[in-house]
Amino acid sequence: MNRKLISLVSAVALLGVPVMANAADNVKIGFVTTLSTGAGAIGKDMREAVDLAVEHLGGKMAGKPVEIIYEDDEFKPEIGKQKTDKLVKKDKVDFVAGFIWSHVLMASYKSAVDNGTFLISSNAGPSALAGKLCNEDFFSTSWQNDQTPMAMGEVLNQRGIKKLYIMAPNYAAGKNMVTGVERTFKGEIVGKDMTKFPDQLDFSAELAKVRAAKPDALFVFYPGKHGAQFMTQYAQADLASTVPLYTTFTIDSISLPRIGEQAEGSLMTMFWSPDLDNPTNKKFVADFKAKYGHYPSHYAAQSYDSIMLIDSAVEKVKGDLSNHDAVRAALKEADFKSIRGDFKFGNNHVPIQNFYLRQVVKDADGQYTTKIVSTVYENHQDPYAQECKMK
Amino acid sequence: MTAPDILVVDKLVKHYDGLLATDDLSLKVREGELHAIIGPNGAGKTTLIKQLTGEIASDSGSVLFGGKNIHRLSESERSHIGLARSFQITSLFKDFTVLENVILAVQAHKGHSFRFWKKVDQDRTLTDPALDILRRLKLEDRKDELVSALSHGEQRQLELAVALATEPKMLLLDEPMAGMSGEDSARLVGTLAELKTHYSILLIEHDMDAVFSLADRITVLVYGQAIATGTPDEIRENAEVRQAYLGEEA
Amino acid sequence: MTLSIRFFINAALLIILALVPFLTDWAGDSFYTGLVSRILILAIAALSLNLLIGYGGMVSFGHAAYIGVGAYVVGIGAFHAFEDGIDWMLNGYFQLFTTLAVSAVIALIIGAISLRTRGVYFIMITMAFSQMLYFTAVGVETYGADDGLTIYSRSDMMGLIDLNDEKSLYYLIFVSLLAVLYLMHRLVGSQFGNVIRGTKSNEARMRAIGYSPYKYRLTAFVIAGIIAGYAGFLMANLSDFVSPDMMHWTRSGDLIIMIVLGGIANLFGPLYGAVVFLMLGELLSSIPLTIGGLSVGEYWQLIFGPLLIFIVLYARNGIDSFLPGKGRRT
Amino acid sequence: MNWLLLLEQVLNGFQLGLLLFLLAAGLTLVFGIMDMVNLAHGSLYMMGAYFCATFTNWTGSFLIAAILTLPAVFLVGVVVEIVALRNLYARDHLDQVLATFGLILFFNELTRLIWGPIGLSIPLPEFLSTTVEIIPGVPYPTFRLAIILVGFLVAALLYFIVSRTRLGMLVRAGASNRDMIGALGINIRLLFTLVFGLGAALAGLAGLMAGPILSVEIGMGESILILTLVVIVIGGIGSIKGAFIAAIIIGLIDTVGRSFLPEILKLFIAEDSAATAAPAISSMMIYLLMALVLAIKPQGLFPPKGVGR
Repeated sequence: MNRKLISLVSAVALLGVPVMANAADNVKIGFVTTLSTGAGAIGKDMREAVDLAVEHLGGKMAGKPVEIIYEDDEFKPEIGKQKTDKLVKKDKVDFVAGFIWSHVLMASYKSAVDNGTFLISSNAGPSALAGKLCNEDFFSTSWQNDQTPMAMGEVLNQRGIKKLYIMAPNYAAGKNMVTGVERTFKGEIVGKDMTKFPDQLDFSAELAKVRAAKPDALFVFYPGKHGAQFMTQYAQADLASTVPLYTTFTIDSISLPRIGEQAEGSLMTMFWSPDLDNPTNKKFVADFKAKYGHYPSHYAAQSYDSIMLIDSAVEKVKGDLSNHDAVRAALKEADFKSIRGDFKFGNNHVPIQNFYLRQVVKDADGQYTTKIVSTVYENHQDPYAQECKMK
Repeated sequence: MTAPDILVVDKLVKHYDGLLATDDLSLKVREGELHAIIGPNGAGKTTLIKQLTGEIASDSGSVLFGGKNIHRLSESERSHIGLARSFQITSLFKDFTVLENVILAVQAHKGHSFRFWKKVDQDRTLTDPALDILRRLKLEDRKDELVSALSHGEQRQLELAVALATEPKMLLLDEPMAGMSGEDSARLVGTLAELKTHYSILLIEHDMDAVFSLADRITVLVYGQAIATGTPDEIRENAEVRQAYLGEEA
Repeated sequence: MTLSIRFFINAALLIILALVPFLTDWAGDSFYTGLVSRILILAIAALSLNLLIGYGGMVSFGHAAYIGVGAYVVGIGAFHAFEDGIDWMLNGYFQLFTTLAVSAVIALIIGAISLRTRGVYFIMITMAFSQMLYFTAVGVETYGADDGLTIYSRSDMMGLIDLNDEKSLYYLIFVSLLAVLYLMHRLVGSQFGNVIRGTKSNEARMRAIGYSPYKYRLTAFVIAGIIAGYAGFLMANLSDFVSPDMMHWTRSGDLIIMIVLGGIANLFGPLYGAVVFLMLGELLSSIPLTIGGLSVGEYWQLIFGPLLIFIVLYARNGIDSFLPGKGRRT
Repeated sequence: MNWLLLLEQVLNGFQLGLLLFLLAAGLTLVFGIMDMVNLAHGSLYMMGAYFCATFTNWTGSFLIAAILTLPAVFLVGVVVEIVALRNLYARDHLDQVLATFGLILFFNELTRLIWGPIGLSIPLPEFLSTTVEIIPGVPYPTFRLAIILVGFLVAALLYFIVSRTRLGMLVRAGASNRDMIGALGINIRLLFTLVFGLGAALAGLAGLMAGPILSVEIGMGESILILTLVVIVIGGIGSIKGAFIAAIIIGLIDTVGRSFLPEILKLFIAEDSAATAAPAISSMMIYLLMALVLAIKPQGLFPPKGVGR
């Protein structure tokens, strides 16, 4: 609550009350995510994971108290930028993390790095920031957009799919997903629909086209609320028996409680799954479920990793954040136990990591979750890394 | 010796949903005369005014103004050749002051208004003529009031002032005395008597005392047709009019 | 102009705004310079929209499109300078001229068609055109589609003014705001403004006394579009970023809210509206109060929504009704 | 051209169109009679979906829930009308837009507070969640057929009410001459409240039928609200007939256009550019249509007589 008081006082500063300098012995982390609007569900999951991470750390990094400042971007780029500005200029945070959406990240990115504040993406992975526009103060604890569908392309090849139909929303991440699957899929693409974003209500027209095209499989990418919508309509169209579905980022732990029944058995690729077998992940998933009563999503997992990454760097420099270069080197080293097991950055500060094929199943308590079927890629690096000039 | 006709209406027709509002209506107004039109409600009087000003298009027939067929002219073009109109239901610029109302009308006839910088209220070429007209209609001391602050009678005066400010040759007045108190009407009759020395006037009015005292000639309209035209005395005597309009047995 | 109470309130606001960079320096908190810059830019856009809505009665629901157009000119210029090394595209005067020209042409086309309609039809057709521009921007992959464009170098004003300097940019914005305020003041009082206001008040009578309002309304539409385009030019330089989101119809809605909030047909209204609308969001969302485990700040729209209704129902001239003195178009 | 596919897309178009009609009917009535722009109409649609989801959860039956939802949304509509909107009829459109926008914010946040940020789902009974072979080889979801059926029934019912009953006469009179009904000595307040409630119930009906296919979400009202506004503007404000025809046109153009546009574009431009242009053009198609209609007929296709002039 303290910082909110400060923010009110600072508002008064406009009318002429000077504000005291921030206490220097806190580790301050700004976390920008979407808390209001329908997309608030994702933000909530991320915040829960961050809270859990801070709890696991005992509220301290290198002996200093950790202060997390959450900001709501309202799903709008300019609000995200304004909040980032506020975090770096007013709250003078040491790190800015979070960011679900690529367009919000792209808008906010310069505010943070121009100010010399470290920026850690806990989800958004636009190709520009992985490639040409990579920056030494920008890190990602998620993935680059193309990677997950590339893994899916491999899966489709392995399963002998010859004719593929693709559906994705017509925006940057949607196009990245399509490019990704097209990079690795070797068969024929018999149809491709880029649907209206974000307002498409109904996929009946596209599903009818899918039926008419008679493909061996359907690949879709419908994140967030569109995922639930798509899965319901896919089920109602009775396509499952003739055209099996393969997805990326369409079904997650946030939507599974709603659409688990329709989604049971469906396949997707991802860098992580709640059942991934390593000690950090086991503890994370178990404690998360105990605390919040539901499975964490990958958004939560990535956010947890963001905080743990920051912690590893703060520990490494023994809490002395004044040496920017030293902190950067420590971040780059990423010496921490990730929910994915070992963690390693590529030259562009995007993780080099495994990708798995996972499937929707029911757990012992009747809750829907996903389990790993096989490993598709080991230590995979995104294709844009070579465009990045950093070593 | 009669003056030439300034307005010649020939076989004007207007249908509304199968209803004939004006039916083969023909009419001539001489220059300098005050020509009144009377007739029961629904006789098509206001429709005629609207057809003359171009607010609604006629189905057939022609209108000559000053010898020129104005069929193709738009409403605003008709204003520019000297046809001005007052409205039956007061139609003013409500959030403007009295003076501003008149200035707006003066401005309309001083060339184009693509003048973006000079303040209107400091432009004597606009304010002077406007003040002149307000003086003529005895509204000068109310010039800075908002229209909403005026009495009904004053609003009717202003309605007339706005029409006059367009430097017309002919005034089409649609029931200028509608809803006025006796005192206000008397004042307006005086004003109209003065105006008829300067303009040709087509007057629609229900106040028969006013009509018969002011008009040079009167046309009686029934069901969209002109059944009679003549001097007030002739109309008073006309049997057909008495029957149709006054409901008397012949 | 008489020296009313309102005059002093307005003057006080302008003086405070003039001092913002120094106040924030003194407070050691430069965040507010950026925030106020953004508010003033949106105030400029709202002022231009108020020429249409407040004075002309033309409720355009697509005004944010011009902000987007202006911003994209800067963004595209910077993009080609950065990607293809075409340096002249970074020239601020070239960008400014292109911004004004392109927004004028687009406003002319949209206005020419839209002004045939009235009332709600006008609201909807202007929104339709802005949505077409929005979807065009979303569809152009070269310029980042919905991810938008990051602007790596601000407009190069050839040494006249350095837009990279926060204070210089702030004062450019502030002086622009003053200029637009004065321009509006002159326009509204001129013969042209008289026709625009008269047409809002009583279009039928305007025709009867000899006006054809269409060409005047179209001119107003184009003027407003150009000013909003200029606001977009400033916005791109302030935020180093453009995205289609700037043109979405909800952004146009925000501008309308600012105007109504500030008090319609009142010269300073849009400025007050922009300040209050944007500060209110910032303040309400950081209310340090928790009820039953729920942070009030996070549900600030639950308060803001009814507040809007309340203002409409009981404060008919928006903020204007709360300020002393009479604010009828200064 | 694939004729079976075309047929299926036409059905899809009708289904979307009829859904839009349910929303547009209420909105155009309120617009036409009370001269009231109600942006919060989408919120009533959202209420319909959330109520139905909750009732389905309680009762275990979609049908019972649907029957409970209609009066519930009617009530919400009546309360909103009495508390907030009643005082806005005499105001200009700008005030109405602002106040009802405030209502949208309020409803969205309230929904988030009550039901949480994650949406709900409405499970359908067995017989509605299958498909029917309308013609051999073309299975079509039963529930979508049901929407088409209900849509036509409601359209017929509305037609009957508007053209044959006293309420309908008042509604028609109101749309073309607002002052007249007052002169007839009708209790206008009650009439307005009733009409508003009816519009709300129709929106609720649309919401509860859209819920099972389009998912129940916060903000679901806004995206469809824009489509609905487009429908009533194209149809001519205040005209039920116009709303019906425009809704079907929009439904067909959106669905059929979306699915055949890439092929059509390929006839005129290179395949590559057709593939990139098609999604952008299909997104703006309805706006193009609206701009076109208004450019030619500035009062929509079927302006009620006497409105707007």
